[in-house]
Amino acid sequence: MTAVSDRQKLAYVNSQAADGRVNLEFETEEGMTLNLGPQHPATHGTLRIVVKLDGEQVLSCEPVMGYMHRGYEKLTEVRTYPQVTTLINRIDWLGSFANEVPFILAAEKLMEIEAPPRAQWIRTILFELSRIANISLFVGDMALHIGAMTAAFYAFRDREFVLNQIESATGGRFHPNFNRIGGLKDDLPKGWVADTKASLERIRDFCDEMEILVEGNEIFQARTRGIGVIPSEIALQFGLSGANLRASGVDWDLRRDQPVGLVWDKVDWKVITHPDGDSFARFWVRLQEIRESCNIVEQLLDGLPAGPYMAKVPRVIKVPEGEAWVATENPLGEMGYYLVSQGGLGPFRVKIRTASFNNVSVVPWVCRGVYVPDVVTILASLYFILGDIDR
Amino acid sequence: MTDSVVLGLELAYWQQSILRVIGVLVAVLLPAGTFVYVFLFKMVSFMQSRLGPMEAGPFGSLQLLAEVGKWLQKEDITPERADRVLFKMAPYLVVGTVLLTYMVVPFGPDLHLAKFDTGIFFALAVSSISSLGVLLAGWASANKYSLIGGLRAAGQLIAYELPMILAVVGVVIQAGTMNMSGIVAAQAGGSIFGVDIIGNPFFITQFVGFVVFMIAVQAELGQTPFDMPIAESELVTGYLTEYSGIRFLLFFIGEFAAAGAFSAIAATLFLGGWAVPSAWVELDNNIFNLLGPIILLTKMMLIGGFIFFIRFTYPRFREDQLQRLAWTVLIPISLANILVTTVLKVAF
Amino acid sequence: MSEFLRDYLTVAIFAALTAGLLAGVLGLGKLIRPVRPQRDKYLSYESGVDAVGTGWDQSPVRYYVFALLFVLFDVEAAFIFPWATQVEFYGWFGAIEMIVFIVILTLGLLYAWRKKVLRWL
Amino acid sequence: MGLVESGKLPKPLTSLLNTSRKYSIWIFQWGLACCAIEMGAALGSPRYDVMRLGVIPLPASPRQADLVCISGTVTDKIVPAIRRLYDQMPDPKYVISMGACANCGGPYWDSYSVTKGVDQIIPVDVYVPGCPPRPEALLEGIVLLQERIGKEDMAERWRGEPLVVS
Amino acid sequence: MDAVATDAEREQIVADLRDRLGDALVGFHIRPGDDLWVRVTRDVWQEAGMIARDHLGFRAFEFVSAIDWLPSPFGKGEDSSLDPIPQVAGDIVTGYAGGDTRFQVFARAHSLSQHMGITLKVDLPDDDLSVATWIPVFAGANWHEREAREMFGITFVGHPHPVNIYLPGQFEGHPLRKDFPLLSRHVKPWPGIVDIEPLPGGSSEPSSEEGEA
Repeated sequence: MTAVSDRQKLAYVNSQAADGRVNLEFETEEGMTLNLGPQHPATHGTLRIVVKLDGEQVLSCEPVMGYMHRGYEKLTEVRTYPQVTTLINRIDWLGSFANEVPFILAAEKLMEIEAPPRAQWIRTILFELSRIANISLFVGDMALHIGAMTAAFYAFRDREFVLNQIESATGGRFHPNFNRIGGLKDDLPKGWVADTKASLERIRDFCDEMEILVEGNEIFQARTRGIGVIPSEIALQFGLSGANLRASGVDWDLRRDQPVGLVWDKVDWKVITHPDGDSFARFWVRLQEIRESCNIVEQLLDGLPAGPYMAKVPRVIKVPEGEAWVATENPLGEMGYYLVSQGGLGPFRVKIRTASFNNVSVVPWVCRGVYVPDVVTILASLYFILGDIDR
Repeated sequence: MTDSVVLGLELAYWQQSILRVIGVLVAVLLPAGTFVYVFLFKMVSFMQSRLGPMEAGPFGSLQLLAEVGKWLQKEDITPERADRVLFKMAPYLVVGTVLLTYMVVPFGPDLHLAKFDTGIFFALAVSSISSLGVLLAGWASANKYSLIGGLRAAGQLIAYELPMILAVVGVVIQAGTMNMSGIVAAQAGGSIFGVDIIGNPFFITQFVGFVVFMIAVQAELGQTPFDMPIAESELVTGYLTEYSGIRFLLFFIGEFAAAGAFSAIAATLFLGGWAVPSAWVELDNNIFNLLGPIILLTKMMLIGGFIFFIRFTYPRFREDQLQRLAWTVLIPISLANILVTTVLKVAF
Repeated sequence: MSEFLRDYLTVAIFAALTAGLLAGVLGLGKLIRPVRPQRDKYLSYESGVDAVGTGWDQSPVRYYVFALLFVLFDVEAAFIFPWATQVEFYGWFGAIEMIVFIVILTLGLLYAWRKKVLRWL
Repeated sequence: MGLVESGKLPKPLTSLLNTSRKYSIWIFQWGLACCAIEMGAALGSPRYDVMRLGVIPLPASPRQADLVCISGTVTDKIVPAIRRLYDQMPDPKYVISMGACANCGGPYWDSYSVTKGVDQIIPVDVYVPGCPPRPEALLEGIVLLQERIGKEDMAERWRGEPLVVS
Repeated sequence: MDAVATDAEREQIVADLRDRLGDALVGFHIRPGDDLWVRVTRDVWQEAGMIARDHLGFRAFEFVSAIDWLPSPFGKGEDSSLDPIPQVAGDIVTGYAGGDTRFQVFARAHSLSQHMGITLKVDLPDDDLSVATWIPVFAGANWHEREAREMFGITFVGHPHPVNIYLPGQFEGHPLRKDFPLLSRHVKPWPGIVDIEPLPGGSSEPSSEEGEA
């Protein structure tokens, strides 16, 4: 505890603070430049939105990110395949299980092995459960950003039931790290199927509750309808995916259209779309998707096949040379891994295509001419997770 | 009325004055504290299926004392760019005007600080000064969030002030007086089309006015459908962003004391104030001097519970939507209410 | 002193007492709170980055039209109150007069509405 | 200036002040990564309900906070902001470092952009280990902090340089 | 999925591209029934994107990124006897659709109607790491190109706002280049692969939960 080194540290910190002035070219003579973030309640973490205001109207808006950049793509190059799985489920920290799957599938594709059916079914079930856990938080979070406090608490409350199920199957509330190349770490515990069905009922109740409390509220509708409209052509241009794309009326769901290695095509469900493309549509689509996920999980639980949960794989995993792209419909949208292997213990290069990065890139386009509160609404409805943007 | 008889005691004017001042201070701080504890800590927690503070004292009842003790110890920061005088003055303005608002509220037949003939007018006039305090706070902080918050508060003032005044006009027409005690008496002794068993609480005969008034109160207090000046998810904490330590506590007390004050005014105007319908029993003033504050507090809690229930349930309006609501819905409705009330009053 | 003025005296005394009370609370706080001056502590908060501009940037107040309307209506409301206490005294004559007055007010509001100034620009 | 600072308060009064600080902790949420959600669960989920302990999760501005919970990965780019917001909090203030990343860099120990521990820039009172820690772990950390506050001697705390970084 | 049929589809796409680009299409690779890689020359990079978008139906944008084919001079950092550190300056081995140089920019788009994706690649000469921007093709390429710029040091000609997106302003180096060292690994060696636990499903014994299924 010496004063000198403290001052040195402070000097270092202050030199770093020069970075706080990124985007000062954004400052102009007219209007008011306002920073929302890096620490701001509206940005779920550390996104920074620099808005230029005229009164309360946004003239232009520029996201600044990188505050959560952890260097995933570099780190995957110095890790082995099992280690990479641990790392990448922290990208989208709300849907961790879903993060692991496309990477594992890409590696399996290059190794030309396929997980046994039981493993595929359990993967799909857990995938959908993590989607429910993720999106139910979105529902509460969006309401919170529009000012309704209580919905967020209900979301946290009911989400726990799903997290319990994920935890009892995988051992981890958040980062299960349950996938292995060729299958899963373990089988499901006893009584899990019945418990999961019970928790799905809770989630359905939660959806009903949210439809009354949030979606049906006139103020909520007044705040979201017609706000932040993204036409389908723009959505495709910016590479939007997931519910944001479907809320713009594009009928595209990788679960139905490219079900690589998972078993969505074995069950009966429908893709939810909404033609409006506004914030309300995005909220509505996501809320309905929770219900669809409940249906999917329920059907999958009924048809869970018996058998091994792990394929024959070599003891030391080396992936043969080649390139593979696998994308799945993650809770936030399309998440893809472009895996380049040169035959080593670890990947040669992994390009991680995350949903939020593309989803947020539309913000400067869509946030022109709206009011400050609408910026918050739009950000909430686009639903990003900082780790998913910055990686 | 140099000397009056209160609870059988003959008191000189100055003695009465001191008693009343102390009484009003208690009457301000007690509801404010109760509101914070009951509504902010407990009711919202139960609404959100939580428990709320439990550790400090039995059921967390000493939480408030802990809060006061903590805030007293916090450093009080004035940002270097701020306008120091105004920055330090703003909390005085906010809290002081709230305390003045209580002055005209009667707590019993003789329990009142000042018995203005223009009572309700005084209350409305004084209470809108606190918005000026908010605007000052927002401007003096030299912070953009605060500035936007303060401007929103000013915008809000012009939106809800008129509906509130016009809603009160209906009550004044019915009671025939602006004196708060007179309004209480008119409700306790009145009748609805000759039925006098419950008196004439104006929230029945002035229901439209009551609804408009409550909406305006929600906006005046900056509670949730209209909490744009604070708007946690947009403006961090709005005009409070730069306040810390004891000055923040003053704003905090001011917010809840104002909720108490407006509950008291609404209870007096529309629910009959300290009186309960007593046409069938003979109760003299002294009994009401004892029971009055309790009755009024009960009615305040009802109204306060309603205010906070809305606060923790509803999402937030946008500023332009509030203006539209006020000018195209509330003001026409309250004008129509005045017309209808006039015609009925003159006709019957 | 008349009773009327005495009430206002009470208000003045009460206001003074309130100010004294607040000053007392602030003084108590000053007595026991610490002061730890640091350079960064007194910078304006702007989500953790350097504030752009002074915080007093000019910004257009879009609701000034509402403010003008508000002043008009508020003055009118002040005229309504004295009549409202004496509705029965003036009877139908006063009622009709006031109805005419309010209708004129409403027409003004309608005019503003038609002119589309009741819109936040 | 302050009586507490100069250590002139009698003992019962000190413990009274400590108790009131202990039961009124307004927590400023620096949610950075995965841990932010577990912190949110601890603060927001009815199952954990941190308000029971007298921790009020209201303030969004550092000016009203007593405790800052740094939860998640600290990157070199966010460091100045963390430092500044810590500076902007009024004294007395406390810090909880939540999760492996904030404690030491965690799984990103070899990354080019991650700061290896938030204690390099601000003094930390309680470290909560885990990746991410369960909400119960954060509650435990808060209880530990409360115990510490209850026994604190403020005069001791405020002796010496104000710029101390441990 | 019918492998032969989709194969023909992808070959048709390559043929279409070759019609329009001619010799500028340098190489391609098809994994039947799965995926398609096409390598073009630097001059037609933007044009190839336009063609893919407008004529071949690849309307939805996925990403733009780059790859550094240089074998890492630091090994994989796995510090283990299982994977010995390769010699510095080993031969560059490129992936599908070939490659001539160290840096390659690749981009991906997919087609909503045909349910397939395409990966376009372009080689960058070592002495001039620049390529035309894809923003006119897909507006979303803006941020991806900023990322590739700071990570690899590649210039995207015509990019309107070429500033760092992730890294602090004064950050030196391009982290995703293979010769960018991770300093922490040199200060403190990675414990390495100490032990490889047996895989749980290796024995492939029948699951005990079969009754539940």
